[in-house]
Amino acid sequence: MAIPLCMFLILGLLGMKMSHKLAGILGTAGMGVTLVLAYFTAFTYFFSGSPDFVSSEGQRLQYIVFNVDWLQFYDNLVIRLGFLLDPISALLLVVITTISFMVHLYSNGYMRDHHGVYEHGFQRFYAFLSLFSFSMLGLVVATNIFQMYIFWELVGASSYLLIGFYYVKPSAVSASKKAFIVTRFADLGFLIGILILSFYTGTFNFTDFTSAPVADGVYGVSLDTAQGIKNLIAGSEAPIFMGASVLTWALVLIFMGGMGKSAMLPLHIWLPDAMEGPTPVSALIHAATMVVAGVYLVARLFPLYLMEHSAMVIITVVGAVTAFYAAMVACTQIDIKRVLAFSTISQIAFMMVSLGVADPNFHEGLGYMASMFHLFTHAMFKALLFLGAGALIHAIGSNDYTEMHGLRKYMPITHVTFLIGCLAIAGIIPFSGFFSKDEILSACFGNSWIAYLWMSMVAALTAFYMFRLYFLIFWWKEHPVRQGHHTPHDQPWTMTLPLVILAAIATVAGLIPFGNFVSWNGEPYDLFGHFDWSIAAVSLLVAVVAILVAAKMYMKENPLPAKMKNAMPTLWDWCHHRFYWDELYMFITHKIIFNGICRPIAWFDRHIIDGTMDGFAYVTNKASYAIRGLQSGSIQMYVWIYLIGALALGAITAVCIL
Amino acid sequence: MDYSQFLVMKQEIGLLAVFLIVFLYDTFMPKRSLGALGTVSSVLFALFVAYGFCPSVFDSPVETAFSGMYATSAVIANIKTILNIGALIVMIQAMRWADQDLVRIRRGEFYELLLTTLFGMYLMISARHFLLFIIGLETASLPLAAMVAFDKHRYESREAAVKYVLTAVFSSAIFLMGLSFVYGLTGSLYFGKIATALMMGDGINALLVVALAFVISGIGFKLSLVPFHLWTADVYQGAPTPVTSYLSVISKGAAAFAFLVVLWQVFGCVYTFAWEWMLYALIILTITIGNLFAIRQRNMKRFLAFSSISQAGYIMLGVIAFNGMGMAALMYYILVYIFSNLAAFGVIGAIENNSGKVNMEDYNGLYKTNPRLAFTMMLAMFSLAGIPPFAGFFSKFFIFTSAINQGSVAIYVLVLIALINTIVSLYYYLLVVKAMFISDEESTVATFRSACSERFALWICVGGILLLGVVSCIYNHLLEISF
Amino acid sequence: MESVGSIIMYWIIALSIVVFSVLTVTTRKILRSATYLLFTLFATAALYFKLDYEFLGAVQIAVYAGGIVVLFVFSILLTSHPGHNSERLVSRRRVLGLVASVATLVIAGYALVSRCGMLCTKLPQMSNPDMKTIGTTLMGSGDGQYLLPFEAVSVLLLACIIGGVVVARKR
Amino acid sequence: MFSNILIYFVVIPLIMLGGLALCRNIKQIRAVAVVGALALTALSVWLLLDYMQLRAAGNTAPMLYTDSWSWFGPLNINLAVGVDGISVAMLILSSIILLTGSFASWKINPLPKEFFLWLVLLSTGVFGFFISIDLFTMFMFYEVALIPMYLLIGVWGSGNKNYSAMKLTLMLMGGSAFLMLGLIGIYYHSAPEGQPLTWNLLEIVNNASIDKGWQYFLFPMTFVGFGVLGAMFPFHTWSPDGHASAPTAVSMLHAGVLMKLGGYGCFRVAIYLMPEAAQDLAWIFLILTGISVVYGAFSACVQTDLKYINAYSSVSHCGLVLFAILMLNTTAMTGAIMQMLSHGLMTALFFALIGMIYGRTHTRDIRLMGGLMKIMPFLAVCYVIAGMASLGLPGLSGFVAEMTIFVGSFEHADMFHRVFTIVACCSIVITAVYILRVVGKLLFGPVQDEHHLSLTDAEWWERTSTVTLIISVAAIGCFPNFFADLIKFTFSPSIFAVIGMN
Amino acid sequence: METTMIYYLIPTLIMFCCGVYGFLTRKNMIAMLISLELMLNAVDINFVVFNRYLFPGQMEGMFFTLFAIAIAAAETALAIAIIINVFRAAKNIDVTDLKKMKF
Repeated sequence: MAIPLCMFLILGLLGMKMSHKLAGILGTAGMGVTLVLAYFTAFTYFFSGSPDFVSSEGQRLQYIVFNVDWLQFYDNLVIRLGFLLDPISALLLVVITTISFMVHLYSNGYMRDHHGVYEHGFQRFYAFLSLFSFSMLGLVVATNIFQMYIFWELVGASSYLLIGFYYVKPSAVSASKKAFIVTRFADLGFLIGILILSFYTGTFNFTDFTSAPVADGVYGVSLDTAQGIKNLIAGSEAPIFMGASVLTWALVLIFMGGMGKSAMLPLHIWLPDAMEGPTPVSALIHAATMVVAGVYLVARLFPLYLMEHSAMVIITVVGAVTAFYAAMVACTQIDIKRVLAFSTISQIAFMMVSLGVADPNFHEGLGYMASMFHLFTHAMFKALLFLGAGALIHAIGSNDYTEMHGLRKYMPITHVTFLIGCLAIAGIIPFSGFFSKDEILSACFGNSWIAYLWMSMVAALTAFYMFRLYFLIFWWKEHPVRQGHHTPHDQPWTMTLPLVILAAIATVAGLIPFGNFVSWNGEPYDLFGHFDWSIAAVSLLVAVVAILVAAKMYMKENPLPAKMKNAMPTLWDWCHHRFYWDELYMFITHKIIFNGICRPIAWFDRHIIDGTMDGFAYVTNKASYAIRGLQSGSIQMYVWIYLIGALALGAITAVCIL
Repeated sequence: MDYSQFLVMKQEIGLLAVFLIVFLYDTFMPKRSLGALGTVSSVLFALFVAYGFCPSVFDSPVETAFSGMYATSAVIANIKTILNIGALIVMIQAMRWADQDLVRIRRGEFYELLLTTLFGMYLMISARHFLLFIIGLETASLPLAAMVAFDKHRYESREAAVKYVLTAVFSSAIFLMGLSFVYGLTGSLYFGKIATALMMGDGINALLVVALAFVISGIGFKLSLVPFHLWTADVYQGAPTPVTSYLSVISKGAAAFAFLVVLWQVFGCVYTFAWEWMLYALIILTITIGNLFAIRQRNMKRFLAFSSISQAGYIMLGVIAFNGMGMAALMYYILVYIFSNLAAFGVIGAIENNSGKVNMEDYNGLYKTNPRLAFTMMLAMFSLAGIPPFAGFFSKFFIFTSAINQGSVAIYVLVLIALINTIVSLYYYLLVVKAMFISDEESTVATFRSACSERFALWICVGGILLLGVVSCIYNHLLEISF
Repeated sequence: MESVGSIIMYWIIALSIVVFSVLTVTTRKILRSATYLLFTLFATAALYFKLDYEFLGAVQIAVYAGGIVVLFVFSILLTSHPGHNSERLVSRRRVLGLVASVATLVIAGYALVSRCGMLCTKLPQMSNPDMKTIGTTLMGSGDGQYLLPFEAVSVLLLACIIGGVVVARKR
Repeated sequence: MFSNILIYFVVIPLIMLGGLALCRNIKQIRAVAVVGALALTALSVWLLLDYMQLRAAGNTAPMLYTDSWSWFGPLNINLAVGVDGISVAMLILSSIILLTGSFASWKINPLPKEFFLWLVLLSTGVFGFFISIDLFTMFMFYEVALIPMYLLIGVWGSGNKNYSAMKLTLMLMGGSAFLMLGLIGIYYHSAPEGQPLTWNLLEIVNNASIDKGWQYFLFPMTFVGFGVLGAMFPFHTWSPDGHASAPTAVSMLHAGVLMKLGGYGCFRVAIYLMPEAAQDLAWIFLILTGISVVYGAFSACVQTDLKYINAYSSVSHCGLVLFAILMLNTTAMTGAIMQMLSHGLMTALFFALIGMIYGRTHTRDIRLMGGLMKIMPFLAVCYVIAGMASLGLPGLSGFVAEMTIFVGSFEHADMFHRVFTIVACCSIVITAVYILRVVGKLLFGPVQDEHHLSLTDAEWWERTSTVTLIISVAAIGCFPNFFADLIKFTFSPSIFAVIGMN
Repeated sequence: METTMIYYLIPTLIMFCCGVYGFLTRKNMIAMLISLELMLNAVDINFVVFNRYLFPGQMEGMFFTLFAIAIAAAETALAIAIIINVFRAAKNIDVTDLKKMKF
């Protein structure tokens, strides 16, 4: 983990002096080493069977590799920087390093133009990438919630820097700003949540949080290290604030942080705009890693959430609404990256829903496992899709698929890998998405049939819009070769290799017996034993139907889409404009916050507060002017005042005293 | 008859001796040797100042003469020495002015009058009998009228003299009226006897209050306390600059100390009944109105007049403190004030003598043409405003400390008002600094080299401003000898 | 019980003091004003005589009436042009003057009246101070003797002479 | 007297003053300034190490290196010195900022000699203030530090400098008027009846003889007195104007160090000496400071002048300092001191950068600039770092300080404190808004003014200045526990035992 | 009828007030000085009366008056000198002309 940091420092400080190539190689090599280390770590964790990692009953334990005091608030309230290994962090380590390495590799090609000339700020780009990888790794291995917050912020900042990589472009600048501020706002909730939680528990440590509810014994599992935290959190004397227990407040606020990072409604608006960044960045940050941090956060604190049913409901509802909303919007976008962005939102919402509906009493917490599984598969295929999109964009020079069409012949590798990605996300057997999504649907089914129907519908929409995208890019009509525009072709190996690798993973990842590795309480979980074929079949059917519909509409150039559009103009309009969320936010920030609060305050400050201070000076001056008549220049007036003064002095004193 | 009693009055006699020598020198020496008159008198006076540091004077024991009509002690000797130092600086500063063609013929009289008024102040300070006090007061103020009228060719000087003499006489009439009431109440004019009689008597009554008001107004006139101050600005503006500086520091300092003696020794027993509240009112009025007027002034001398009015208000805080600390703080304040104000007047005088300019606009950009003068002026302004590490800060701090030592809640309020007023005063002092340092306009005062005497006097003042505060032994000494 | 003569004497003195004082400040001719002042001063001297301070009365006549009034008359003659010696008073100024003087009268009068016990003192017996006593008092240094003020006032007079000369001489 | 290390913090500037007075040309002036500042920095670092060593050796006196020399004996005024962790931290901060400020004003014009004279006089006051434990000398140095501002802004400033300089001076002096009354009042209640009075902080604390009624009177006096310098709402208005008009180094010193005098004084005098009143009256000032935190941030959002933005941001951040101090518990107070350090450094960095940018573009209006990242990458990167520090990015100092404050503030379980803590927390979002707004407009985006394209990047002295500051900011951000421990000792056992809290 | 002290003090006070009135209203400076003399004279009488009635055994009041007369003479002389000085320059001794310096 230190390696990316070093890389960041080296590249950041010395980058200017370095050649572009060296910077690229250094960055990639550094990431490669990290990748190997991460794999080694994960492998060791899962397979070594050491008693540190696995209890005698086969339960996977949380293992703290090291933990140094970083900042001490109180005797027991300490921010430590440490390294926590448990199933999900090991999983995330693998995911992050894999994707990150792919992206590093890919960027070597992407960040050049067609003549192999490096883009301006190439070293900077690698520096930021390394910084991001460092922060993300720090986030996932965090031993305590505050460490997580620290890296959470760092992730946000590096995301800001990367989105704003093309800083000359105003749209990129504003997108980066938006991303940062929106997530910052969410982090405020996170922070307050942390404050509440830590105040009542007296600790930041995850291990303390997670072991507490378990110790309660409600769920039939008990750990020896029962702690008094439980009482503090939810005991009979648990403080109530505005009708909800403090724990609910804390968890909801923390979830708010997750909402921001994972772009849940209504804090999702930054993600589509964030596509202004270079495409590899979108792949790394805004598809695979950072945006799932919110899911990861909830998963981390899952035992706590379990204790608060209302918080779980909130998560489910938010996730479900977001999933549907994003899917709807994705159907109408014309920018391929935006489509992918909304699809990301939708998929993450899937994970959230999955966590929300997870119930240890149903299939032993299937939802949790499903969520993590989906996280893993989604990271792979979404990165694949993004990188593929990047290849397209690099080839065409535009984000807009109306300028693409019919590329299948020109870019075969891209075509195939993209197709695999689409199949995976649509949930077609045997691609990875099928398995993970199916788990989620199962979990929903276990919760309530409404959730199940709802999510199935979203799944159908997913398949539809992905294939809409796919057909529009690669089919629809022949590629119009315009004057002065060279023919698009596949990209150099640095770019295609990651595509191929990721495609391979996306194809087979679904077959991994995931439940063995990750489950909510660490005990191995037999995934296939719980596999519900009826649900799988239904979802498969739904997906296939959706794909067929998409094929019907977009395979060949035809007027059907336009008809559809005209049939439901309002809906289309709303979807196309993302339900006017951006406008709403613009209204709130500009009209209300800026014009409604900031300006009046600034005015108030200048005119009222400062005016008061100036007013003192003014009054003094005026008074000075007003009394100048005393000094009239006439001796007799002087003497008169003198005499009256003396008499008044005597008279008033006499009256007062006597 | 025991004429040996005169020997107690060492300083008065010394001063008269200097006066006589100067007088005789002026009258009988041939005309061509009169050019050295300023130097001669300054040197003589300097010797006399030095005499003030002889142990017999410096640590003078408490002594009275003429059956208690006259008293001296270490405190009194020291305050006289303080005044002497100020007078010496004024004399040195005045040399250049006195050598001007239009004044030269009268310069002997200038020094003589200066010395006699100083003698009058001595009497005021040492007097323990109201007759002697009155004579001292008149000796200290009447010849000053003649000094104010010294620049006969200037209209302002004449107007100032008339204003001064008429108000002075009027105020002494009021003062005497008050005294007659006091006499009627107590049957004596000795300070000690009056105090005893007041203590024995049936306490406070209307007649005493009115008498007290008249007495305070009489001395307040010299101190230019509001509302008895109205002559001050016009007279300061009109008078020749050395006379103004003399009026503003020495005369004021002596009056302040005499005021303290009168109030404490004569009316001490009616402190809380009568004059404490009168002084509250006077101090607030003085500081506030002085400051308010000072804000608008463009003429430097007039400006300093109002500034000195508000300074008088601060000095009065030492009186109201009514304890040994107050006395020490008052003396120390006077000492510091002498140096600061004389530095300011020295600069004004130097510039006036060279270019005839006394308006604040003329000081614009002075730092570019005359950096040293500007720097000195700045020090003076900072010291007057009470900015550390200059002496003015210490004097202000100590006088506030001594006042608060009195302990009542009212005194906190009073000090707070005074402190808020220091901000106003800081404003106008900074205006001068701003004109000299910040203003972008071209200076209208050309670069010049001031006369030796002026520079010498300014160096003394600067030294005083820088050292008086930091060197703690001076204040410690004053506090030690105060009662 | 005083003699009738003395009472009549008192009333004459008191009335002339009041009348002439008022006339002094109200007459429009400045020379007349000086003359009324002279009468007032004479009346004052008479009052001193009546109170058995003959020496003081003599000094009053000699110094005040003889010296100061003459000084006034000279300076009036020096500074006023014939026919220009009357002045018209502005009414506002008159009001201010009246207010001030009445205020003084009221406040000082009230202050005095508040001590009515003191005010109703009858004239006690006193032997006229003879010249020898006055001389020793003036020149003595003991309690209640005035050598020091005497010397001091000489300095004052000297200073005033110097000042007067400086101011008044032509150059 | 000269055996005490602390006295050299005043002696060295005085020697510098003398040296500067003798200087004849700009090179000598720079040499004197830099050598002096370096000496001070070295001294403060040495002091830090020595201090840590003494503490590690188990020295638990509340103040170390204490010494006292009689000055105005009859008034019990001494020249008493002593430091604890806070003072040491502040001394380091001051010396670093003086050093970088000297570099930043490398090319000051006109009258370089006078400029450095005043600057050094100002820092004399600052150092003197931090080493003093005698109320009188403390107050004296405090005022010494204030008055050079007037000339520094007036002569070398820009814009509406006359007005700003006057306003700044008068308002600060207004504060010190209240302060003086408060201090004298404390003096007269510093010892029980019959014992000699004292100005010495430690003795006053030991005597603990200021009764509650007087505390209610004196606490607001001193707190407001210092609070004015700490830019407490509604007495903050000198800050935007003053900073906007001040020259670079002065803004740096003023925002970086001088405003810290306020916070330090609030703690050291108002709260330390009058804990009971502090506890009872804190709510009033909590409201005020809570307002200033949010209010400053909101105001900063719509400013267009770079310096105004920073000035309002300082209002917000310094408000947080006072806010935390008033929370009256170890963690929050530690956070407050760290925030002082952090704000001092990053604000100095900001002002240095703004000065450098202004020196090139001759405008501070963000609407007229843009794309500076392309033109002067070094400065722009530094600016981004400063901005990140300001909005509380982990790894830089701002985060550590703010988090400590928030965690500490949250210790109060009642509604009132909670609400205000959350309000204060909101400021981090608003801070992000205005910082990113500036960064976006100023550094990113297309170049607004063609003339700017010909501008150059930083010179070596400017680089020295900024890099030093950045390293310091990062040092605090990365190793906060070191500083927290340094500071915390002051708060931990002794004080709270004495003042009966926690 | 007994001429008690008040019989002397009242005319004296009236005299004093007349002096005040004159001083405040007259334009001629010499007239103002004359009014001042009235005031001083009134004070003198006060002293004498107090001395005579209340403290017949001593002579402080009387001597005070004696010296006050001397002082009054000196004051008058000096004031007249200054007035004459003004007259020389302005050919006029109207006090209302002397208000150039103000505010």
